[in-house]
Amino acid sequence: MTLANRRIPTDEFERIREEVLAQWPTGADVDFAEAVAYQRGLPASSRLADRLAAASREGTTLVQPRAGVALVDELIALLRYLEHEGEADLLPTTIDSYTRQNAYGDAEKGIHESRAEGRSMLNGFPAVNHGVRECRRVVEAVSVPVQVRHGTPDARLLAEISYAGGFSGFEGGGISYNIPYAKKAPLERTIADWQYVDRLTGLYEEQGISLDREPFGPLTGTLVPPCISHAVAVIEALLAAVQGVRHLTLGYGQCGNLVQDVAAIRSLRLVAEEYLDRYGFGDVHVSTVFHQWMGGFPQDEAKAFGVIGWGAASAALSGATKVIVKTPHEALGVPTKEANGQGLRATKQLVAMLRDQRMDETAAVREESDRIVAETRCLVDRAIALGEGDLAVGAVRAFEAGTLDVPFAPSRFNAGKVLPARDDRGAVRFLDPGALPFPKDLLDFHRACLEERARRERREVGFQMVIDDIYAIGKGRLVGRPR
Amino acid sequence: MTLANRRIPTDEFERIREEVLAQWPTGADVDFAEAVAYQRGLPASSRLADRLAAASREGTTLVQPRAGVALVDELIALLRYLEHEGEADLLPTTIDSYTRQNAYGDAEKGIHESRAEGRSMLNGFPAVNHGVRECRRVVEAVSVPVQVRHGTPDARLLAEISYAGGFSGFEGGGISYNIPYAKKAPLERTIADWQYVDRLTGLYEEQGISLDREPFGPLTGTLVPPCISHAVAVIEALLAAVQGVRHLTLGYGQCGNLVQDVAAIRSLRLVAEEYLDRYGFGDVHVSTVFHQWMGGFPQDEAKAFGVIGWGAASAALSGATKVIVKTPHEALGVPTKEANGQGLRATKQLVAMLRDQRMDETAAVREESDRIVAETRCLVDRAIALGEGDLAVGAVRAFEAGTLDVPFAPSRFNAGKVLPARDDRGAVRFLDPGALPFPKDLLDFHRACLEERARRERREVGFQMVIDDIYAIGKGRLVGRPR
Amino acid sequence: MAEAGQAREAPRVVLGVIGADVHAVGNRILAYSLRNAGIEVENLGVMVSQEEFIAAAVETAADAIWVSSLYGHGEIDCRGLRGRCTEAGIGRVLLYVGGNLVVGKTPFADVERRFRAMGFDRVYPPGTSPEAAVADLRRDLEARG
Amino acid sequence: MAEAGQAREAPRVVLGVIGADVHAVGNRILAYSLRNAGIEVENLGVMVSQEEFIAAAVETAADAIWVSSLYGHGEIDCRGLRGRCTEAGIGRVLLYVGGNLVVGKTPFADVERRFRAMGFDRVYPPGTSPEAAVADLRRDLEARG
Ligand code: B12
Ligand code: B12
Repeated sequence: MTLANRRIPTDEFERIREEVLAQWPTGADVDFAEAVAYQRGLPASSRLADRLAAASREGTTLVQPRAGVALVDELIALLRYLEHEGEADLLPTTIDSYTRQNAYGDAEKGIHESRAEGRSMLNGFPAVNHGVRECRRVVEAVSVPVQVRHGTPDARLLAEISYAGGFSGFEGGGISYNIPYAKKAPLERTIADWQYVDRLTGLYEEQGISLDREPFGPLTGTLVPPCISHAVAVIEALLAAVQGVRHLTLGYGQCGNLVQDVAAIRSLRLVAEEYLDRYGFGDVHVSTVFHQWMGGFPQDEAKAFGVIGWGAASAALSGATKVIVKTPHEALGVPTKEANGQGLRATKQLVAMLRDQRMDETAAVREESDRIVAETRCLVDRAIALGEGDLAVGAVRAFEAGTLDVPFAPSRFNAGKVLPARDDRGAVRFLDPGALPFPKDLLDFHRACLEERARRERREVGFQMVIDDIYAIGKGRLVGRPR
Repeated sequence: MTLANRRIPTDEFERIREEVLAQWPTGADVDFAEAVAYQRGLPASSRLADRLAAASREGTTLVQPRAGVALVDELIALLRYLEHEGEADLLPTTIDSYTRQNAYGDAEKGIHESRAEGRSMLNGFPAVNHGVRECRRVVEAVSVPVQVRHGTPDARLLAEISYAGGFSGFEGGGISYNIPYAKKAPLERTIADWQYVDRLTGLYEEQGISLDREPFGPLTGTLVPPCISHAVAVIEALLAAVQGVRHLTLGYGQCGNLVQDVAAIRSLRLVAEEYLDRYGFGDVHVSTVFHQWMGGFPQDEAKAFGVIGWGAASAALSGATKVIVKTPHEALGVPTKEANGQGLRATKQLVAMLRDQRMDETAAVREESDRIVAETRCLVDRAIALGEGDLAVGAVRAFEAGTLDVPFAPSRFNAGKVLPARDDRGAVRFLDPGALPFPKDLLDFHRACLEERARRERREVGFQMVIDDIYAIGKGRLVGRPR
Repeated sequence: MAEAGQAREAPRVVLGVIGADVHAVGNRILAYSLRNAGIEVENLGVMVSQEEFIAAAVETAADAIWVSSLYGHGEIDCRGLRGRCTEAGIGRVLLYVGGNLVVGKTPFADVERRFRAMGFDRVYPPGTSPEAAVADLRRDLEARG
Repeated sequence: MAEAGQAREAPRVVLGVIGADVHAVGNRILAYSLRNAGIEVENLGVMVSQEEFIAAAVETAADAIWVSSLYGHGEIDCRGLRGRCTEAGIGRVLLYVGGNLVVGKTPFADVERRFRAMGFDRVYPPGTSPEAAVADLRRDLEARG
C-alpha cells in the first residue's frame, strides 16, 4: 500500500479491519451494523456533534475536562462527579499511555495492579482492554456526550472499540498524534492509520451517525506558534474530509497573549473553512476548541487557578466552541476528581460571565489574525506543492523538508529546527524559523519582534530566551525575563 | 463652622485637634513632631507613596489584600503571612465596624471577647483602642508599606493614630466613607471631618512625609456606573488637594465588562488629572486602584477563583497601579489567612503574566472612556455650579438635588433614585438616571443599551433586571438573564 | 395581633439590618420580595438597634421580625433580643435571622445552633432565596393558626 | 571508568525519559544544562527502555544514569533497573530519577522512599532546577573519589 490522499476503498478497508479487530481479543466484539444501531439508539444528549452545533449557534463556549482512570466503575464515578459537581458540559475518557503504544499486555497488567493496589496505576482508561460492552456502561452512566482523548499513533482498534462502545467523539490525527506523541513512528504509517479512523468515522456518518473528529491542536503544548498548529489542523481536516468525516473540531493551545489567542481561534476557523471550501468540503461542520495553557504549570494551586482563569477568559473572549480545562494539580500529577471539578467550576464561572463579550473584531486582533492566515497558507500550500497534488504525501515530505516543524517534538521524523520565543508582549514568535517557507516580510516581522524584546532585556536574541520562556509560567510570568 | 472648600487654618485645626485627641484615651499619645520624626525614620520600603510611584514608572500592577483582626499579635502574624505566603506587594490593616462608628467602647468589648474566645470577634483591627505604640509594632513587623482601610465617616482620631502609628496610607473620604457606610451622618459633617484628615495629611507632607490618601472607589460595590464613582473620586481629590494632599490613589470597583473596566481606569486618571490641573494642582501624584468585583460572590471557592481571576486580568490589562484582591471565602465570611493568601497568589500570577499586555488604546475602549469622561464632567461641573464656586458646598447640594446619587446606598442623604442595570454585553448602564444632569444624547445611549438587552431577553426594561443582575455573579453569570 | 387569632389579610413583617451593619443591598431585595409575595413590610433599613426592631414590631403588631446581619458582628448584636421581645410583651413574635451571621467561614450547623439557642425560630445561611423564607413564614403562621 | 579512579576530564551522564513517556521538553533542557555545566551527556531522548539505558551506560562508561519519568508510570517502568545494572556489571553507577514519578499528586517524601527502595541514589520532585542536581552529582562523585 502506498500513501495517497484518497478515500480508502471498501474492500481494502474491510481487509485491514479484519487485521485490526484481531489485534486484541476484545476486537471480536465489534459488529458495525449492531454498533450503528446502538449509536442510533443513544439519546440526543449523548451526541457530541449535536451539542457542538448547538453551542456554535448559541455562541456559548462549552467546558470539558480531561480524565481517565484504570477501572470502569471508578471511571464512571469520576465522570459522574465531573458532570454533576464539576458542571462539565462535555465529558472525556482519557486513555492510558500503554494503550496509546498498543501495549495492551502492559495495560492488562496495569488493570490488575490497580485492582490489587486499590488506586489507579495507569494514567488513563485502557478502553481496548475493557472492550465494547464496558465502554457502553460508561457512556450510558452519564447524560452528556463523552469523547475519547488519547495520543495514540495507531488508534485503529481504539477507534473501533470507542465508536462501537458509544463514544461520540474521537481526538487525534495522523500528524498530531504522532509528532508530539511518538519517537519512531513513521508519518506515512500514522497518516495511513488515521485515514482508517477517519474512514471509519465516515462509514458511521453514511449511516446517519455523526461522530466528531478532533485533530489534537496543541501538539507539544509548549510555545507552538499558531500557524504551525493551524497548518497541521488544516491538513488533518482535509485528510479527514476526504474519508467522509463531516464534523470536525479544530484545536489550538493557548499561548497566553490575549490578542494572539483570540486571533488564533478566529483565524483557525477562517483558514480551515477556506481550504475545506476550496477542496469541495463546504458541508463539513467546523467547531473550535481552545486548550487552556498546555505547557508547564506553577505548582502552587492558587497560582494554577490564576493560569486556569486566564485560559477560561481567553477562551470565552475568543468565542471558541469549547474549552479544555486544566486543574490546580496540573504541575504535580493526574488530578483527583475534586481538583478536576475545581478547574471546571472556575472555568465555568468565567466562561458564563464572559459569554456576552467578544474580542475578535478589534484592529489588533484582525491584524494578527491576517498574519496567522498568511503564515498558515505558506505552510499548507508548500505541503500541497511538495505532494505534487497529494496532501497525504505532501505532509510527509513537508516534515522531511522541515517546512512543517513542531517545536520540542520527540519524533525523529520532525526536523526540530524551529525555535519559538515570546516577543515583548508575550506573543509566540519564531526565534529560529528553521526551514519554514516564509517570505522575507514575515521573517523580518518575527525577527523584529524578538529584537524589540532583546533591547528591552538588554541581552542578545538566543536560546536562553527559549529556556526562560519554558519556565516562565511555572515561575509566575509569561515572558521569561532575565533576573 | 460653615462648610467651605478652603484649607483649614492652623489655629482652627489645632482647636479641633484637641477635641479629637480627647475622644479616647489613646489620643493622648499622639505627638505630631515625634510622629513626623518616627515616620521619617521608617525605611523606604515602608512608604506607600514611593512604592506606588515606582510601580507607575515601571508599569506594574501591585497586589494588595484586605485583612484585619482584633488583636495585635494576631494581626502581625496575619500580615506577615500575607507578605510571605501571599506575596502581597502592599499590606492593609482593615478596621473593625465598631471603630468605624466611633464606638470605641464596643470595640474594647470586642477585644476582650476575642481574648476570651481565642478567635477574633471583631471584623477588623480596632486601631484607636490599641493606640500609637501598638500600631508601630504592626508597621515594623513587615517590610512592605501598610495602609489603613476602613469605612469610617468620622475618621479623624483614627487618622491621627494611624499616621502617628507609622501607617503610610489612609483610605476614605467625606463622601465615599459616608454614603455607602452610614445611614444618618450628614454630608456637611463628614466632608468637614475628612477635610481634617486631608489637612493632617497635608501637614505631614509639608514636613516631607508623603502619605497616600485613597478615596474609596467602589462605593456600594454593586453595579455602580463608572461616572458616579469617578465624579466622587474627582471631587474628593480636589477637596484633598486643597488641604495639601499630594499623593492620591483613585479607585474603581470592577463592573465585569472588560471594555468598560479598562476604559474606567483610563478615564479615571484622565479626568482626575484634568480637574486637578484646572484647579492648579498639577503637582499631585495620581495612582489608580482597581478593586476586584465588590458585589455578591459565588459561594463555591473554585467559582470564586474564577471571579478573582477575571478581576486580576482586568486590573492588569487596564494598567491600574494596584489591585485590591478578593478571596475564595468572600461570599461566606471574613477570610482565613490561607484563603486570603490564595486570592493573592492567584492574582499575583495573573498580574505578573499579563504585565506586558495592555488594552487601553483600542477603539472600543477609547469610545467608552470618552463617554465616561463626558458623563463625569456633567456630574462634577453640576456640583461645582450648585456650590456657586465652592465644591464642598456643591457636593452636599448635588446629593440633595440627586445630581450625585449612589445606587443602593444606605445613607438618608443619598437620593436613591438612580437604578443601574447591565446592557447586553454586561456593561453597567443607567436603567433609571434619576436626577443625574445628563444631556439627551447620553440618556438616549443608556436607554438604547437597555432596550437592546430587553429585546434579546424578550422582556421589558425594569426592576427585575436589576435584581437579576445583583444575583448574577453569585449564580455564575454576569448579565442576569431571565431563566 | 396574630396571637389573638384575628382574621388578617396579610402577614406583617418588620425588616432590618441589625447593629452597625450598613449592607443595604440584600435588605432592599428582601423588602421587594416580601411585598411582591403579598406581605406587609415595615422596612427599617440598615443600622437598626434591638430597641428599634421591638418598637416597630409592637407598633405594627408584627407577626415576625426578620433580622439581617452581614458584617460579622451578628452574634454580639443579636444577644438578648428574644428576652427584650418578651419584656415588651411580644414574646411569641417569630424571630428569623439571616445573612453572614458570624465572623469567618463557619459550618452552618454551628451557626444555626448558636442562634437557635439565642431564641431565633429560623436561621438562614447566606445565599438564601427570599422565596424559600417566605414559604417558611406562611408555614409557621399556619401552624400557629 | 570512574570506579577505577582514573583521572577524568568531565563526568559522564546517560540521560533519557523512561518507558512509553514522550515528554521531551524537560529532557531537552536537562541535556542543555548538563552540557553547559561541562558534563558529557549521552542523551537517549524519550521512550527509552531499561535495556537502552544500561547499554549506553556500559558503552560510555557513564558515572551516572539520569532517568526522567513524567507521565505517571514511573513506578512500573523503573522497577528492577538497579538489579539489571548490577547484572550488566555497572552496579555502582549513580542512579538519579526525577519528574512526576507516580500517578497523582502525592507527598514527595512517599515518592522518595519508594524510589530509594528501588535502588535510586537520588530522587527529584517536579520543578527541580538542573543546576541543583548537577551540584549533587559533583558532590556524589567527589565523595566516591
Ligand atoms: C507539556 C506536557 C505534555 C505534552 C508533551 C509534549 C512533549 N512531547 O514533550 C503533551 C501534551 C503531548 C503531553 C502528553 C501527556 N501527558 Co503531559 N504534561 C505536560 C506538562 C503540562 C508540562 C511538561 C513540561 O514540558 N514541563 C516543562 C519541563 C521543563 O519540566 P519537566 O518536564 O518537569 O522537567 C524538569 C524537571 O521535572 C526536572 N527533571 C525531570 N526529569 C528529571 C530527572 C532528573 C534526574 C533530574 C535531576 C531532574 C529531572 O528537570 C526538568 C528540567 O527543568 C506537564 C504538567 C506540568 N509540569 O505542568 C504534564 C504532565 C507531565 N503530563 C501528564 C500526562 C498524564 C500526560 C498524558 C499521559 C495524558 C494526557 N494528558 O494527554 C500524555 C502522555 C503521553 C506519553 N506517552 O508520555 C501528567 C503526568 C501525571 C502524573 N505523573 O501523575 C502531567 C503532570 C499533567 C497532569 N497533572 O496530569 N503532556
Ligand atoms: C457589597 C458588600 C459590601 C458593600 C456594602 C454596600 C452597602 N452599603 O450595601 C461595602 C463595600 C460598603 C461593604 C462594607 C463592609 N463589608 Co461587606 N460585603 C459586600 C458583599 C460583597 C456583598 C453583599 C451583598 O450585597 N450581597 C447581595 C445581597 C443580595 O445578598 P445578601 O446581602 O447576602 O442578602 C441576601 C441573603 O443573605 C438573604 N438574607 C439576608 N438577611 C436575611 C434575613 C432573613 C431573615 C432571611 C430569611 C434572609 C436573609 O437574603 C438576601 C437577599 O437575597 C459581601 C460578600 C458577598 N456576599 O459576596 C461582603 C461582606 C458581607 N462584607 C463583609 C465585611 C467584613 C464588610 C466590612 C466590615 C469590611 C470591609 N470589607 O470593608 C464593611 C462593613 C461595613 C458595615 N459597617 O457594615 C463580610 C462579612 C464577614 C463575615 N460575616 O464574616 C462579607 C461576607 C465579605 C467577606 N467575606 O469578608 N461590603
